[in-house]
Amino acid sequence: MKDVSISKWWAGVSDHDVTYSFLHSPVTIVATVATILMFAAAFGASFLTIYTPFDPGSLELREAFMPPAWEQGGNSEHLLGTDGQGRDILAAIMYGTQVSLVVGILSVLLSVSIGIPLGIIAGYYGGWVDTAIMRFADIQLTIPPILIALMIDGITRTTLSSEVHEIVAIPVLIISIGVASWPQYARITRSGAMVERRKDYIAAAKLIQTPTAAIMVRHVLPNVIGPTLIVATIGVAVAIIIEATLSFLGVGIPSTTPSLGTLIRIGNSFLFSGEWWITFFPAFTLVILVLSVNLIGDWLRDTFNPKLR
Amino acid sequence: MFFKTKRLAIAGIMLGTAATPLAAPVQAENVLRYANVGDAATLDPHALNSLVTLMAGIQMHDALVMRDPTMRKVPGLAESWENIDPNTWQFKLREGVTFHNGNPFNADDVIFSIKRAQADTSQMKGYVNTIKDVKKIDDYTIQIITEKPNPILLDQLVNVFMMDKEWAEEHDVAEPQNFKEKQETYAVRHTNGTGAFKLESRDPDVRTVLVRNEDWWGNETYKHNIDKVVWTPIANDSTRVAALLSGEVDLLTDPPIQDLNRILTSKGLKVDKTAQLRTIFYGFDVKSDELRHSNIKGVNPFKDSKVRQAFYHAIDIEAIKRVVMRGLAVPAGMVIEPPINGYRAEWDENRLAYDPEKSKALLAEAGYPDGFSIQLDCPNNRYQNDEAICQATVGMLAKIGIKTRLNAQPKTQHFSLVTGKETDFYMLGWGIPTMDSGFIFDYLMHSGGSWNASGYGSPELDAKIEEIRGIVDPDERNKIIGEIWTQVQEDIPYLPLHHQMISWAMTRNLDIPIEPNNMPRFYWANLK
Amino acid sequence: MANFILYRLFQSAIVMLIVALISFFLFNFVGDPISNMVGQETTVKDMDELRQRLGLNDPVIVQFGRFIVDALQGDFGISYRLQRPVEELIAERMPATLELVFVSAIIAIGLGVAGGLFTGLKRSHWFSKFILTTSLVGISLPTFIIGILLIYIFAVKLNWLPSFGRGEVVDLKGGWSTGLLTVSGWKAIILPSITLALYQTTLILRIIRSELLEVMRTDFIKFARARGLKSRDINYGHALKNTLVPVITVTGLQIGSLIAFSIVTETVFQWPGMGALFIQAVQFADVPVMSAYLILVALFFVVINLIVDLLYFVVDPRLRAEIKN
Amino acid sequence: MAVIDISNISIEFPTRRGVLTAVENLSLSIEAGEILGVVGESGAGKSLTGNAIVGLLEPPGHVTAGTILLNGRDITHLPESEMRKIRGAKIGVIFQDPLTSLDPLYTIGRQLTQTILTHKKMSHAEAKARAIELLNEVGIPAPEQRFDAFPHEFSGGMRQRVVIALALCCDPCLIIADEPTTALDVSVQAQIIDLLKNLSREKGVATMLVTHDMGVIAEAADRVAVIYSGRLAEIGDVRSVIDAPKHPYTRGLMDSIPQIGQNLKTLPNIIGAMPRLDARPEGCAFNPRCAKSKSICRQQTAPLIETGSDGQWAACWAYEGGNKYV
Repeated sequence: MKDVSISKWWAGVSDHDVTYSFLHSPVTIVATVATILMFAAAFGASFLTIYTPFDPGSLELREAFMPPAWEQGGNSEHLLGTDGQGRDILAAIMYGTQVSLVVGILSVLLSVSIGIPLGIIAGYYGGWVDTAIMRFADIQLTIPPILIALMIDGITRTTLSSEVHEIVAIPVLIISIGVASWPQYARITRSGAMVERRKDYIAAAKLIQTPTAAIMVRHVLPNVIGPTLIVATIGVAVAIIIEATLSFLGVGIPSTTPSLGTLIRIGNSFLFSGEWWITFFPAFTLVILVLSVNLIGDWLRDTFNPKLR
Repeated sequence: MFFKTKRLAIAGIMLGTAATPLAAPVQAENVLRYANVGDAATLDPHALNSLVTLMAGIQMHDALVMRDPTMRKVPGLAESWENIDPNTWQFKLREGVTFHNGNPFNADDVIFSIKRAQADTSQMKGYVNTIKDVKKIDDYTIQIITEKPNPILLDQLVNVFMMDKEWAEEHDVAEPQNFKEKQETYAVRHTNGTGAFKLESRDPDVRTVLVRNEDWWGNETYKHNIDKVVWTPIANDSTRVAALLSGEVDLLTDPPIQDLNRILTSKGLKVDKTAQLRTIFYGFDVKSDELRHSNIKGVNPFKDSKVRQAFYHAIDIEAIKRVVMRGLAVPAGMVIEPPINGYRAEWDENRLAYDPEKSKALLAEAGYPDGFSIQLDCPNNRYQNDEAICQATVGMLAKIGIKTRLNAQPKTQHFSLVTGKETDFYMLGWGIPTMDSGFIFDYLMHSGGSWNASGYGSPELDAKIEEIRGIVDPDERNKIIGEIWTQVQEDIPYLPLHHQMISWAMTRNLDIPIEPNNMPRFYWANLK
Repeated sequence: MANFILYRLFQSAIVMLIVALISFFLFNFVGDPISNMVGQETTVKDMDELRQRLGLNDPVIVQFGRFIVDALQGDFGISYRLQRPVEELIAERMPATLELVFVSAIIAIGLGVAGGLFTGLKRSHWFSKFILTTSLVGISLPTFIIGILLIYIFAVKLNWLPSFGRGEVVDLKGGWSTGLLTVSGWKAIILPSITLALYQTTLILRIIRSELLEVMRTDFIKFARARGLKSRDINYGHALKNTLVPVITVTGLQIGSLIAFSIVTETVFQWPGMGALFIQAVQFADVPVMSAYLILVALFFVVINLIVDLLYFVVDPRLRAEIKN
Repeated sequence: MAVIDISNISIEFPTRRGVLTAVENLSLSIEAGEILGVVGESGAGKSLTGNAIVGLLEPPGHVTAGTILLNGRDITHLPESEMRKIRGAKIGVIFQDPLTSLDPLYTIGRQLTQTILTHKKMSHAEAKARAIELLNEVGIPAPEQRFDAFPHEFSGGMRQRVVIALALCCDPCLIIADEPTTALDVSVQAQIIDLLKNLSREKGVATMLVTHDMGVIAEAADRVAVIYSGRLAEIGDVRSVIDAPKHPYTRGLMDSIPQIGQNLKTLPNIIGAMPRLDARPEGCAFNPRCAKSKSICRQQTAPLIETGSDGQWAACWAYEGGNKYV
């Protein structure tokens, strides 16, 4: 939402219509509020909770497996209960959401920052440059991101010691997911760039000998970035799911700095033993987070560019 | 929810191309559906010394000496035996026994099998390394000659399975599979033993089907009614429990302990428990001059027994027992269990108390008032809740100022760290198949012990350990064993945690004796 | 036409070559293959000999050539973890995965097309809105959560369906084992295939809907209506057929994704397929299995893409004309 | 009796900012064999009127008042199933862009026979014969061979002929041609206009020729209706309207009389632009742009007033004394 409003393209759209459409879509409002709350809780975790769930020294094993506050045996100090190590579930979810969001957003930023330049170059130059870039994108697009991410993770796991791997796990994951999803952004940007290329103002800019790079950055980019950002919103949701899935499979985020997916994997072994809250709340948070981001993305797409898929 | 276990012949429910697609139920079969966490890595009975491999082997093979459900040694393929002189044992073999392919069993097979277990590529060498020679007296009599008197030969032979010489030669498997070099041989996926079950089909990691051996000599002794065993390894804990809860399997020998309550409260299911012959402990590297993963350089803090004591006092074993183990563990002060020769209750029941303040004081005394950092190597799929115990430990150590990085990984990788002696601080569990302290001394207390990653040991201790290998007189032997333990208990190279409990979860209509080796023998089972 | 197919085959071959190259580098340079093969006692001299014997001292291009020749003959080396030839492992597990993917694809295409048509043609029907909302929830639910949920409900709580495995399988000739000939096999495939199909169903549903909405706005649909054609003819004859090209593309990609996503489903349901094999290979750094799996999946994708290309032909006369020239 | 007789229809679009009246109180009729040109700027409501006749208004637009009579039968609010039978059979429609009017995935033969078989009971072979006859009629050379061709194999002009054939295939009594020539080359435009003219004359079909090209009107139409901002501004015999336009808007149009092929996107001789539907001024919609605007013009909409004996009517207070159309 906010990043979108920065772009010039936003200005081209009637403010009035956007606000109206937003205010008349209760689902979007709820989703936005939920997203803002989750962002706030995730990034304000260190202010909002007294617990530091991933500092082992602060854990009390004797407080493990406490149910949520409203259940018998629950305690208002641990609103959503504790897990098998005595970690406060609510705090773990807040920090876990932070990891999930960071991975989701950074990996999409990476995809976008690979995809947009390549897309603009392909669309602007056309010819063999276009063919080369887009053929490559097509090939990569046929392989699902999750598989590419798994491969990259598998390779780093093989080549790095476990100690180093743990340190670089999050960057590796961001790179894996980021590298795996650039083609779709390149595609969208390219089609936009192809349209812009033919416009008069570009010809004018060329006439006064504006450098090509400047034309791309100053003229083409602002015109193609809008649709790309809409897709990127949904991309964040997809990236969060990929991260959670990899972590669930045990090849993603290590359990020392768990993401929501890791929390679900850990909690999953308590699914049948009655300690449902350990896996339920992280899973619920993940679903709500992804759903909210998807809803916002859907709304953005419908409002600004109904033709996008 | 619970069905009477379906024992329809598979052919009966197949919708094959047969003329009668849904034929009337063929004669009911008793199918025992068994699940555990992981498959046997090989079916070659001499290639790998691991619990699951032995468990698979024992269903299809017999040894000369076997155990009954109370763990007593009973005749197996040997009907009787006697100690002719301290170094010579004579065995009378059971007559009329045949292998699954119909070949008769005789002395040649015994000699072949023992030699095979002694081969370079065998990992069962430890059970037969005192044997100098095996002599054939006649077709059904053999003599085993040991280098020195071996008080535990019979206990060792329990794990040495008899193979068919002709079959092995025919299929070019006279040597055991070289497991380390990832060799692939016929024996990895095929068996020909004399045992209670024949291998019907094998799909590694997926499904192994065993069928009753109608010609088994033990069918009289062990009256079981199992016609078929379907063994499905299920790695995922939740899935494994779900399979039991939904009635798709009859027996789990490694139910996740957090789910035991839920299993107990499910209709038609029961849980049997017994103390296991396995103790879980941490090992310290007390030998290296510098730790591999620590901020302390140039000196190894673990060499200082105060540091080891500090760690000991920092472990809240009761909390681990209650929370992580759900009460299913017996806190230990010794790394062996009550039935083992050498065990003393006064040691085992008197752990160093949980006392973090004392820990801090000890660390300060040792010169580490602010603690230091280490790495804890831990398996994550070997012992009950292994990773969770280690995680809890990380928290407890943090409270005394020790910053611990947890390196939890699958057992294969973990064990290669331990046997490679490349670890500073690690979790290990140990069980004693021979029921004698000598076994653990050889592996863990002798400075050359193959699993002694702590590097613990001294020439005096090594000498004592070597000495008892040849002493047959129990009193004299036990005296030295006592001396060794006294030293070990004082030095704390290993920080004992607890003795594991075994729990088997199963359907109520299954009757199978639970035993402390955690090795179900399906020929002891009965399905109602 | 023949030229086009040849061209496409050539393109596919290049793709496969690139994948094989990646796979080759993975195999040979990620982790030292020698130290993975020998025990600790092996001497440096022995290792050099082995290196020589395996041709690891040859120029890289020669090694790559050998790798390709081996791969073409189905030889991918020995699994580090299971000590068995990789091609054997994969051959054993392929039927399980392909059957799962096949059933899931049918579910995904069936439900996706039906739902897409309904929501596309009856935009304002309450049920369309319901389907769309549900489908968004479907996209937002990670596969593994769906799987766990289904196991919990249908296997544990209701006890209707098995929670793991393939049920009874029948060995057919040619090394293919099928679970689709037994009742228990069918029961076993229900939950995993639904889990696997759900995400793809929603994607296909949404693409068909949005394509349909777009086509319904086109002049030729307006013109068809202006000619008084029956709505059945317009919807299913003209509109649906015109959505097919993008839908075929997406569906093709999605079927490919099913193979990749089966990794997750197979893990949750303990389904004995290639995906489970692969995830174990990743965890154990079993490089030969990983590289073989990569090649195989790429092969599936290439084949699916070829089929998609051929389907374009059948559907769109403009393409036929383009290729002719 | 007129083939089509529209009286006082209004078309409204409910939107979130209130109801937009896109067409207001509009009346016109066309006799058999007659071509009525309907002219106006983009968004004036001429295409909507055509769509309203065949019942193809895009929701939420709908006819809120008035009646549409087809050969005397009221078809204003016929249910869709009834309306469908009229479309294609009684009324043929031709759209602006022949390139996009045909389904690219079917042969033109298939599209023709499908339409014929939808409305007429005949065998497939008969339908094919009829289709070939139609193709011949609209001037497609070698129709038998072209029968199995796909739309992309035709040029633009040929495609428009196919579209016309499709509109004609069930002998309709009314053809609504919505900008049939706009997308075509100038030379082809004339051919298509000729074709439409001939068909109308020979078959006695009533034709509603919607366009913003005055040249086309001058060339083809018998009568012409000028629409401004959803209202009929002037209607009358084509020569009278062109030679002596009465409504100030029409006059403005004629002053800037374009050559054939030039579009009426903007009118250089009239200041300003047509108001948006939601900002239509009180009174006559044209008054802000009208040089002769009086006070009544700003208060009340002018009715159609007869300005001469030859059936020329204009909605302008300047002719206040004349016969008013009710």
